[in-house]
Amino acid sequence: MPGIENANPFAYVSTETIPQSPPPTAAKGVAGWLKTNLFATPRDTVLTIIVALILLWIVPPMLNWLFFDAVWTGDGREACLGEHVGACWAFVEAKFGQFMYGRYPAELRWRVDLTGFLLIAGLVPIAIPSVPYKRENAIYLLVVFPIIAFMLLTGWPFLEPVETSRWGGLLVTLVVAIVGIVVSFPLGILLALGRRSNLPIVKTMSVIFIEFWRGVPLITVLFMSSVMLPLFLPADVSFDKLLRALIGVALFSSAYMAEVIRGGLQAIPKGQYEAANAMALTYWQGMRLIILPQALKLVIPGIVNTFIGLFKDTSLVLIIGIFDLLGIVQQNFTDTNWISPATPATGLVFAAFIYFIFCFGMSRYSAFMEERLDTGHKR
Amino acid sequence: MSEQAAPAPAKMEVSETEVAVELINMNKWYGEFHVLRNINLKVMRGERIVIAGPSGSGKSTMIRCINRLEEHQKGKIIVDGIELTNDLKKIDEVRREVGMVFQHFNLFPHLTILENCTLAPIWVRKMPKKKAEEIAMHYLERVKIPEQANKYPGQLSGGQQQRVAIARSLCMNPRIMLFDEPTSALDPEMIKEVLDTMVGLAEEGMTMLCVTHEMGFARQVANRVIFMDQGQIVEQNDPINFFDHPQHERTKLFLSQILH
Amino acid sequence: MSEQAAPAPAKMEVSETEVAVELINMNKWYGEFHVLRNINLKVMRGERIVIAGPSGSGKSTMIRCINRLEEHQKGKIIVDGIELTNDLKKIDEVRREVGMVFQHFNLFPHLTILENCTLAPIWVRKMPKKKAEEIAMHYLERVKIPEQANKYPGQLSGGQQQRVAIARSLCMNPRIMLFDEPTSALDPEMIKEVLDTMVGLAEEGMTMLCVTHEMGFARQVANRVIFMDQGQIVEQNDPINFFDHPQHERTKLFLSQILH
Amino acid sequence: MAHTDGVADGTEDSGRASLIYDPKVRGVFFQAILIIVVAYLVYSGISNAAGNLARAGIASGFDFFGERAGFEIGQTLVHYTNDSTYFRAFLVGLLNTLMVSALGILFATIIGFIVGLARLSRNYLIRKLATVYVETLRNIPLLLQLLFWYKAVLAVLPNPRETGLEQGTTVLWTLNNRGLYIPRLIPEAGASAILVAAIIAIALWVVIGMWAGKRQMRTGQQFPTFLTGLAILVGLPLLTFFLTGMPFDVEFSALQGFNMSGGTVIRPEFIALLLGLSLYTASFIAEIVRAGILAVAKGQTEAAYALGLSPNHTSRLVIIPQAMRVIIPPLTSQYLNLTKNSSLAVAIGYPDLVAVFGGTVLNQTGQAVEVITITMLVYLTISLLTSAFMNWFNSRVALVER
Amino acid sequence: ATLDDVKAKGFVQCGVSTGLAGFSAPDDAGDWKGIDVDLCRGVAAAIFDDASAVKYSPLSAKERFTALQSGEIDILSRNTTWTMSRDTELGLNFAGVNYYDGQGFMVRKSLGVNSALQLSGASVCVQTGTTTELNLTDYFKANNMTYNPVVFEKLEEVNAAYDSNRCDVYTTDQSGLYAIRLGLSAPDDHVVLPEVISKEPLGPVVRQGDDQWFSIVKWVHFAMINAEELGVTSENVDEMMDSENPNIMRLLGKEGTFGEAVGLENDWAYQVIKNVGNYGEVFEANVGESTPLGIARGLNALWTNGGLQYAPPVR
Ligand SMILES: Nc1ncnc2c1ncn2[C@@H]1O[C@H](COP(=O)(O)OP(=O)(O)OP(=O)(O)O)[C@@H](O)[C@H]1O
Ligand SMILES: Nc1ncnc2c1ncn2[C@@H]1O[C@H](COP(=O)(O)OP(=O)(O)OP(=O)(O)O)[C@@H](O)[C@H]1O
Ligand SMILES: [Mg+2]
Ligand SMILES: [Mg+2]
Repeated sequence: MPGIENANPFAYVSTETIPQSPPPTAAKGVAGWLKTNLFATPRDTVLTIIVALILLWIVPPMLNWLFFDAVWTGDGREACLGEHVGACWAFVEAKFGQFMYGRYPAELRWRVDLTGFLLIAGLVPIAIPSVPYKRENAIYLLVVFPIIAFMLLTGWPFLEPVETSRWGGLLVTLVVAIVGIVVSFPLGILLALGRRSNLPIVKTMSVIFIEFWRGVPLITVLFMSSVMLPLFLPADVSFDKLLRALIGVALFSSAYMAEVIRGGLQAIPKGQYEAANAMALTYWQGMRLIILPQALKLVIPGIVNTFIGLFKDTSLVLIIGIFDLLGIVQQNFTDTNWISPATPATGLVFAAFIYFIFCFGMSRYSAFMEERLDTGHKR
Repeated sequence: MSEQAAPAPAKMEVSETEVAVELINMNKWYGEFHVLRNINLKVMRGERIVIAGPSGSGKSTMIRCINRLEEHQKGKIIVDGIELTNDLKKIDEVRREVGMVFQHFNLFPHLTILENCTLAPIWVRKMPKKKAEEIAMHYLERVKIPEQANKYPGQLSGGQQQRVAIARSLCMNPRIMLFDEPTSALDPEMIKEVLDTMVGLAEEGMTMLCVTHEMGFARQVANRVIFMDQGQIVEQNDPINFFDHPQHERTKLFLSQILH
Repeated sequence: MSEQAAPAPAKMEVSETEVAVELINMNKWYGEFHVLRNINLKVMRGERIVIAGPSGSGKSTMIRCINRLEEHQKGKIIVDGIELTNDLKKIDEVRREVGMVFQHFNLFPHLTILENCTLAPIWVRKMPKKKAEEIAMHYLERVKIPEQANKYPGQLSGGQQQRVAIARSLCMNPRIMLFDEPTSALDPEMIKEVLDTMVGLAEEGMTMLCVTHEMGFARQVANRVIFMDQGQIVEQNDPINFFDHPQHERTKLFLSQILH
Repeated sequence: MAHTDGVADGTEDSGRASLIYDPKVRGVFFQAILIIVVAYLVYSGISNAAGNLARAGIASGFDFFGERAGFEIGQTLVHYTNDSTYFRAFLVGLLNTLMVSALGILFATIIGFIVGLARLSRNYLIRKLATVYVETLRNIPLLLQLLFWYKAVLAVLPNPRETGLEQGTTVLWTLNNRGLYIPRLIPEAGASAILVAAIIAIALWVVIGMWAGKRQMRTGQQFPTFLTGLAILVGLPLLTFFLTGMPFDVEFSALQGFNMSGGTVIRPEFIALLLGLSLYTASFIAEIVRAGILAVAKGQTEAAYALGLSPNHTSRLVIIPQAMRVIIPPLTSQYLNLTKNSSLAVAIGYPDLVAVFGGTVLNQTGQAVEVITITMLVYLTISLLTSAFMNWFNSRVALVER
Repeated sequence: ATLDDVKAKGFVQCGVSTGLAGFSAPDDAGDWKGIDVDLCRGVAAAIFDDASAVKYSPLSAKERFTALQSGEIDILSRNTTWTMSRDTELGLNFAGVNYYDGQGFMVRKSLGVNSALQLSGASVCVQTGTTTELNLTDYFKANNMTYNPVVFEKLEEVNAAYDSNRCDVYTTDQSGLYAIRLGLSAPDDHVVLPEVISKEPLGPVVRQGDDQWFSIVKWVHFAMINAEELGVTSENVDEMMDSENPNIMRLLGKEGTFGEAVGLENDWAYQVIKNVGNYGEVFEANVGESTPLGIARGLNALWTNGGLQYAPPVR
C-alpha cells in the first residue's frame, strides 16, 4: 500500500481545545436574520421589496376600513352614511342577537346558551388528550348531550316549544354541523366497512352510495331534501324542514367520512386482523376491540378536516331558505333601518370572521393532533 | 370450552393414541397456483414438530390452514377431533384450542400488555376480568416480564414483544400451539430469550408445530422435523437422523446451506 | 468541463504538489451552534483520507461543506483550485468535479438504474445519451451489477443500491470522491461488497475523503486518518500510527470503544 | 373476519356444516335481505312519487325538453334566444358550468402550485404571506367568498357611463361593472386558414419537442423547445392572418344608450365566480403541493445537487416527478370539488347548470323530479369522468417501485 | 284530506316569500306580517278560531311550487301570479286574487329615462323562476328591443345587485318595486316607470284534487272582501252579530250552515274577521297609504268603488 510506510508529514495532534465561539454577525442577530430570510439573493431582495410594497398598499386601507374609519355605535343607517365611512359595526351590534340565535324567542335564549355550555363542557375535556374518561365523555357527547340538547332547543316535551323555523344564525350553523358529524360518524364507519367487505352486493352498494354522494353538489342534495323528499314519502308522512336539511347534510358527509375511515382501516396491518382471528374473536368483536380503535385514532385529523368542510358547507342551507349565520346576515341587509353602502360588506366580514374563528381553531387542533399522533405512533 | 384456572401442566410424554392434528390429502390453491399438494400429517398430542424448508415452500400456508386463517380446498383437516369446514362455529372452537404466534408478533398497539393478554379470555371465554388478569399475570411471569404488564407494546423490545405474544396465546389455554418463524424478526440477542421460552413450553408437553430455521432449537426439543419443498412434505424424521443423515437430495442441499 | 470517454485511470501515487482540497481556518455555525471550529486541512491529489470521530463531531458537516451542500461562514474552502463562495457558477463547477456517496444512497426511485447513472452526464455534461449509457454501463460493470441496469432502485438490495450510487457518481468522472458513512445503513454481508468496490477505486488512485468507522478499510487503503471531536480536528496521522499509537486522550478513548 | 369468511371455491366436501354457521349461506342471506330492503325503499320511493304526482295532477316526463323556453340567458356559449327549446337552455347551462369549471381548474392549479411553492420559499415575507393566504381562504365558506368577490368586483368597477366613453364611439376594450368588453372577431372566408395554421403550429411544436429530445440524446445539445414552440404558436397563425388579408371582421364595442353594445363581454358574475372558485381551491391545492414536495426526501435534492444538477433541473427531473405521485390523488378530489362548487354560481347570478336548468327551467316547467334528477346525473357523470381521467393519468406517472 | 291533516297537526303550514315588505316579511320580533300572511292567518282563524295557528315556510320563487306539490305546505300565499299553465299543468289551483298587480320597471333617476320603451340594450335585474322573467322577454320582443338579463335566485340578491348598479333596470310586480325601493340605500334616486307590462293577479294557491280545502281558502278570501263590502270590521264584528241584515247574518253564521258544508264551524267567517280583519283593513294595515309603502287601492278597490275586488255572495 502506498504511503503507509513513509512517516506522514501531516501527522498532527491538537494541543488545545478551540472554544465554542459565537457566529460572525452576518449569521446572527437581526442583520443575519434579515439577510437569510429576506435578502439572501438579488432575486429574493426584489421579491421582498415588491411584496412589501403590495402589503403597504393593501394593509393600511384595510385597517382604516376595519377600525379607524369604522362606525362603532349608532342605531340606524344614518350613523353609517357619509363619505369616508368604514365598516358599520353598529349594525352588527344591533343585530348580534339575531346573528347568534335567529328568531329564537328572546326570553328563551337561555336555553340555547345552556346547550352551548353543555356542549363546551363535553368538548373541552375530550379535545385535551391528557384528560381521562375519554370513553365516558364520548358517550356523553354522542348520546346524552344530543338528547338534552334536543329537549332544550325544541322544548319538547316539558318546556315551551320553539319551532325550528324560528331557529337561525350561528345556532342553526352549529346544529347542522354537529348533527351532521354525529350522524355521519357511525354511518361512515358502516359504509367504510361495507366498502371493504367481500360480500359483493354489500360492497357494490357501499361504493355506489359513497360515489353518488361524493359526486353530486351539496346544494342539489339540499334542494332535493328540502322540497322533493316529501314526494318520495307516503302522502301522510312529513318532516320538519330543518330535519330534512340535516338528513341531506348527514348523508352527504357520511360518504366523505366513510372515505376517511376507510383510509384508517387500510393503514392497519393485516397482521392485526389475523391476530384477532387467531384468538377466536368474531368479526364484530375484532372490529370493535382491535381494528376500529386503532383506525379511528389514526384518522382523527381526517375527521376534523371533514368537520371543517361540513361546518363551512352549512352556509349552503341559505340556498334552501334556512337562515343560518350567513343567511340571517344577508337577510338583514334588506332591513330598511340599516341599509347603507357599508352594511353588506360589514355583515359579510363579520360572518367571515365567525366562520374563520371556528374553522381555523379546528384546523389548528387537527394539526396539533396530527403532530401528536405522528410522534406517539411510529411503528 | 371449559374454563380453567392458570394451570401448571405436568411434564408429559407424547401420547400414543390421542391425535391432536391430522391433515389428510390436504390441498390448497391460491388462484391457479397449487401451494399445498396432498399434505398428509398426523400430529399426536404432546408432539413437538419443527417444519423447515426453503422460502415459498408453503410452510406458513400449511400452518395457517390449521387454524383456518387460510381456507383449504381439498382434503381434510381435523384438529382436536373437529373437522375444519365452513362452519363458523367449528372454526371458532378450533381457534380457541389452537394458539398462534406470528413472525411479527402482531400485538395490539393500542392495548397494554395486560389488556393484550386478557382480551380474548374476557371476550371469547367470557371470563371475569379479575380472573383473566390473574391468569395473564401468571403467564407473563412464565415468560419473565410481569413488570411490563402495564406498558404498551411499542415500549418493549422485539424479544419482549414476542414473549408477550406467546403469553397472550397461552392465556387462552390452548391445547396446540403454532409458531410461524417466531424468531426471524428479532435481533440475535433477543432470539435466545424467545427460544428459551419456547423450550420451556416444550418441556411441559405442549403440542407444538413450529416453522423455524433455528436448527439448534430443533435438535433440542423436536420429536420430528418435517422438510417441505414446493408445497409438498419431502422428508420427515427425528432430528438426529434428519440432520445427520438426510435422505432426499433437496434436504441435503438445504441443510448444506443452512449449516455451514 | 471537458468531455471524456469512459476512462481507465492509471494506478497513481499521491501527488506531492497538486492540492485537491484545501480548508483554511474554516468555521461553520448552525444558528448559534459552532459545529466546525477552525478546520485546517490540505488534501493532495490521490490521497485517501478516512475521517473518524464520535457522533455529532461534525464529520458529515465538514464533508458536505466541501461540495457546498452546507455553507460555511468563515475561512476558505478551495476545491481543485476553485474557492467556494456564493458564486453559483463556481459551486456548479466544483460539484461537477466532486462526487458524493451518501449513507442512504439517495438513488432516484423514479428512474431505472441506468437512467440514474446517465441523468447527470446528459443534463450537466450535455453528453449524447448513447455515450452516457456506454459510460454508465462501464461503471456498472465496475461495480459488478451491469445486469441490473434496467431495474428500479427499489428492486435492488441495499448493497447493490450503494454500488449503483458509487457508479452514478463515477459517471460524472469526478476528480474527488466524498463518502459519508457509505456502509452504515447496510447489512453485514453487503458491507463487504461496497467496501470492495471502494478499495478498487482507491487502488486506481482516486482522491477520496471518506467518513467511516470501518477501521479495516482505513488500515487497508487510507493514507491518513483524521479524528474529529466537537467540531475540531483533534488528531491526524497515518493509519498505523493512528491505530497503534494514538496520542490524544479523546482518540484513545474512542479507539478503545471501537476496537474491542 | 371478513377476509377468511370469504367466498369459498365450492370444491368443498363440507356438506355437514349447519346452515346458520356457513359463512357462504350467511353472506347470501344478509345480502338478499339488503337487496330486498334497498329494492323496497327504491320501489316505495318511486311509487310514492308516482302516486303523489298523479294525485296532484302534475304532468311528468321529458317532453318539456322540446318546448320553447321563452326566457333569456345572460351568457351563452352557443346560440340561444328566447325562442330556443328548454333543451338548448340545458345545453347553455351545462356549457357554462363546464367552462367555469375548466378555467377554474386551470387557474386554481396554477395559483395553487405557485402558492404551494411560495410556502416553501426561503423568503420569510413570501412564506408568511402564502401561509396567511392559505389559512384565510381555506377557513371561510366559499359561498361567502363568492358573495364577497361579487360585491368587491362590482364595487370597484365603474358604471359604463362613468368611464368617460362617448356615446357611439367604439373602443378596443373597456372594463366596467357590466363586464370586460373586448373586440369580437367575426370570421369571414379564409378564416379557417388561421385555424389550420394554429393546428399546424401545435403539431410543429410537438415535432420540434420530439426532435429536440432526440437530438439531445444524440448529441447532448439542449434546445429551447418551450420558447421556440411558443414563438411558432403565436407567429404562424399571426403570419397567416396577415397573409390571408386579415379575413376577420372585428366588432368593437361602443357605449350605446346606457350600456355597451357589440364586442365580446366577460361578465362580472363570471369573473367573480372564477375568481372565487380559483382562489378558494388554490388554497387547498397549495397545501397538497407543499405536502407532495415535502414528501420527497431531502436526500434526493442533495444527491441531485451533488451530481451537479442545477436547481432548475433538480426540480424538473428529480423532485417534481416524485412529488406528482403524492399530489395527484388529492388533486383529483379538489378538481371534483371545484366542479361541484361551481353550482354555487346560483347565488351570484351566473347562469350555470343549476341556475338555468335547476332554477329557471324547473320553475317554468314545474318538473322538479326530472330536472333535479338530470342535474344530479350530469354532475355525477362529470365527476366520474374526471376521476377516470385522473386515475389514468396517475397510473402513467405513478412510481414504478419494487 | 288536507283539512283533516291540518286539524290533526293543529296548525296551517303556509308558504310565504323570504321577505317582501307588506306581503310577507318577518318583523323585528320575527313575526310574519303582510297581506299574504294575513290570508293564512284567516284560514287558521276559520279552522281553529286562532289566527296564530300558522307556521311559515319561507320559500324562494324556485322552490315554491315543488313545496306545495310535495305537500310540504298547505297553502302557498306568496305573491304568486295566476297563469293558465300554472293552474293546469302544475297540479295547482288558484283560490282567488288577493292583489291585482302588474309588472313594472324601476330605474335610477339619473338615467333620465321616463318610458320603458327607452330601455333597449339595458341590463335588467330579475328574479329567477317567476312570470316576470317571461313577461320581460315578451315585452322586449314585442317592442323590438334587446336586453341583458342578470338573474338571481333570491330577492335579497336581486336587490343588492341593483343597488350596486349592476343593472340599469329592476323589474318585478309594481307593488314589489315600491317595497323594494324602500330598501335601497337612496330610495329617492329611483323611479318606478309608468308602464305596466302585464297582468299579475296574485293569489293563494292550493294543491289540486282537494276541493274542500280549495273551497276553504277561496271562501276565507271572499269572506274578507264581503265583510269589507258589508262594512263588517274586526272592531264592529261583535256588534254586527246582532245585525238584521240577512247578508251579514249569513256571513257571520247566524243563518244557514255554510261553514259545515266545508267542514268548518258555522262562525268561521266571524272568526276570520274578528281575528284578522276584512280585506280593506288588511290592505291598509300592510301596504296602504298609512304604511311606508303607501300604495293606493287602485285596482284593488272594491268593485263598488271602481276596483276589481269582487266576491261572490254567501248564499
Ligand atoms: N395470499 C397469497 N396469494 C397468492 N400466493 C400466495 C399468497 N401467500 C403466499 N403465496 C405464495 O404461496 C407460496 C407459499 O407461501 P408461504 O408463505 O407458505 O411460504 P413459506 O414456506 O412460509 O416461505 P417463507 O419462508 O418465505 O415464509 C409462495 O410461493 C407464495 O408466493
Ligand atoms: N441542519 C442542522 N441544523 C442544526 N444543527 C445541525 C444540523 N445538522 C447537524 N447539526 C448538528 O451539528 C453537529 C454535527 O453534525 P454532523 O452530522 O456533522 O455530525 P457527524 O459527525 O456526522 O455525526 P454522525 O456520526 O452521527 O453522522 C451535530 O451536533 C448536529 O446535531
Ligand atoms: Mg412463511
Ligand atoms: Mg454524519
